Amino acid sequence: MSASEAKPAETLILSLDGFEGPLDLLLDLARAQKVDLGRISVLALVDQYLAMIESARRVRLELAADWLVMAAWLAWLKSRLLLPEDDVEAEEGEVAAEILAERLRALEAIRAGAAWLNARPVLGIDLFARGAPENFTEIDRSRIRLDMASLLGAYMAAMRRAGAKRRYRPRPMTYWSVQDALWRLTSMLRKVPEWSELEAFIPPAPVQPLARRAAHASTLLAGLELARSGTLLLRQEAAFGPILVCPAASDGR
Amino acid sequence: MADESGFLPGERLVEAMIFASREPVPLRVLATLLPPDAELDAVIAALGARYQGRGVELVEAGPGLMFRTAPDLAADLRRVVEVPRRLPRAAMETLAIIAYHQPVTRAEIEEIRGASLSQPTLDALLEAGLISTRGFKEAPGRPNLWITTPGFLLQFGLKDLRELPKREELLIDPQNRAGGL
Amino acid sequence: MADESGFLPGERLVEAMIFASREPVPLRVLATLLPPDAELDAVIAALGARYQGRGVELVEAGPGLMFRTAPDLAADLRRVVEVPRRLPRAAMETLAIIAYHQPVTRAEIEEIRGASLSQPTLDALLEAGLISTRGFKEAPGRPNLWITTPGFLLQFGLKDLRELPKREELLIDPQNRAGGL
Repeated sequence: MSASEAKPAETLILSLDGFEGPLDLLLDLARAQKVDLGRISVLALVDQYLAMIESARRVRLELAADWLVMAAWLAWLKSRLLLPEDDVEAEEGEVAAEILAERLRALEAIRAGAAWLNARPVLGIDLFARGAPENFTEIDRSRIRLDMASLLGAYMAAMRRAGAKRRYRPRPMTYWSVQDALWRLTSMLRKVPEWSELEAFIPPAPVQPLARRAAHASTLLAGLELARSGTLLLRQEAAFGPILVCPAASDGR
Repeated sequence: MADESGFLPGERLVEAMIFASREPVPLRVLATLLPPDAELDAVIAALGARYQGRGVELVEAGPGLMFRTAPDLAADLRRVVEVPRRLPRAAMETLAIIAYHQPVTRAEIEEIRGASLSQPTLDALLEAGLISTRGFKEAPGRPNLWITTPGFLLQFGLKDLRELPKREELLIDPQNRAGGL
Repeated sequence: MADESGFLPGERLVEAMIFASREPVPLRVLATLLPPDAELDAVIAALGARYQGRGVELVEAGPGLMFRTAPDLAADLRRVVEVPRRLPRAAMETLAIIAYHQPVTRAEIEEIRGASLSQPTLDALLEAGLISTRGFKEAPGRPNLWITTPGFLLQFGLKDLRELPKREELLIDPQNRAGGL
C-alpha cells in the first residue's frame, strides 16, 4: 500500500533530476499545454511548478536553492495575477508574466538552435576529413625580423637599466672607524696631560645621528683598547656619567 | 580550355592541394596555383562535378574548400572509424547560446538557460575546440566574453555565422518542431 | 555489377574509408565493408582507374591502400613560408648599444647594459651580418672595437647612421616626460 503511494512521488523526483534547472522544467510544462508559447497559461504553469516542487520536497528536503527561488518568485507572481490589491499590482503581475514567457521563448529558441545544430552532420562524427594530410609547407626561419621600434625599445631598456643601477649604487660608508679613533686618541692625548672627557676626542664633523653614534662607539672602543694596553686610564664617577680619560704616564690622580 | 585528358589547366593541382589538407584551403591560396589565364571558379566547378555522387565530396567550409566523406556513408563509416561522442544536451544548448549571442559572458549564458554552467560542460566545449574567449566585458568584475571558434563553423559545416537560422525561423510552430526533434 | 551511376557496390564506402583513415587501410578491413557478393579486387581496380591521371592517386602502401597526391605535382605544391626570427632581447640591446656608441669595446657594452655579454649573443649578431669589428682600442689588452655593418643599415632601411633617431630625443628625463605628457 505505502509502496504504491510512494511511487508517483519518486517518478516526480526522477523527472525533476532530468531537468537542467527550473526554467528547463517550466519550458517542458509549457510545451505540455499544447499551445503556442505566446499563449501559455502562466497561472497553470505556476501551479504545476509549485506542485512539483512541493512533492519533491516531501521526499527530499535538500533541493537546490534556484528551484526554491523560482518557486518563491512564482508564488509571488501568482498572487499578483490572482489577487492584485490595485492596478499597480495587477500591472506588475502582467509584466512579470510576460518576462517569464519571454524567457521561456528565448530558451525555446536556443533549444531549437541546438537541435538545428545537432541535426547537422558533424565533421569528425558523421563526415570525415582527410585522415592523413600531406604537408607541402616548408618553414624558412633563416631571416631575422628587425624593426626600428624594437631596436629603440631595446636601447631604452638597456639605458634605463644602466641608469637605474648607477642611481641606486649605495655610497661608501664614511663612518668614524675604531682605527680612526685610536689614531686620534693617541695623537691628541700627548697634548692633553690632564683628565678630560672622552667625548672631547670625538671628531666634531658628524651631524647625522647614525654617524654621531658610530663616532661615539668607535671612540669608546678605542679608549677601552688603549686602557687595556696601559697607554691611558679611564674613570667614570657615576653610572651614565661622563667618562674621563688621561695618559697613563702623567697620572693626574 | 580542357586538355586531351579532360582536365582544365591547374585542375589537378587544385585537386591535390585541397586533398592534401585536413582543413579548408582558402580560395586565395588556390588562386596562386593556377596559370595566369585560368579561372578559379571554373576549375572548382569542374572539380566539384567530378566528385559528384562519389564517396568523397568537395564542399565549401568556412573560408575555403575541403574534401570530406559523403553524408550518406556516415553510419557505415562509424562502424569502422572510432568517433568521439556527441555533445550532451547541456553542452549543445550552451554552444547554441554562444553562437547566437556572442560575445557573451558566462553570467548571461546562465541567465538564458536558467541554470548554472557546469565545469564538465565548459570543458567539453573547450576540448572540442568549439568556443574560446575574446576580451572582457566592461562591467564589474570584467568577465570574459565567450565566442565560437572557426572550428565551430568547420565542424558544423557552416560557411559563416549568418548561416545559422534566425530566431524567428526557429520559433515557427514550436509544437511541431519540438515534437519532430 | 556496377549500378546506374557507374559505381560497384561498396566502391564509395571503400573510397571514403581510405580517404578518412590516418593509416593505409589493410585489405582485410576493406573487405569487411563490402556486401557479401562483392569482390574487393574488382572494387579496388575500379577505384584506382577512377583516379588514374588525376591530382590524387590510389597507391599500395605496405599491407594496405592509401590516397596520396600525384608525385609530379609535389614541386608545384611546395610552398615556402618565411617566418623571420626575432632577435633575443639581449642581442637586440647589444645591437642598439653598438649602433649608438660605436666603435665600442665588449667591456663598454657590458658597462652600458649593466650585464655581461655572452658569446652566443655576439655570435648571433655576427652571423646575421649586423656587426663586425674594426681595429683595437689603445688600452690595456687592446680589446676589439665593435661597429655596425652596412647590412645593419640595409635591414633598418637607413641611408647612414645619422638617420638613427637622436639619443637626446630618446632619453628624456622621466620627470620631464611625465610633465610633458
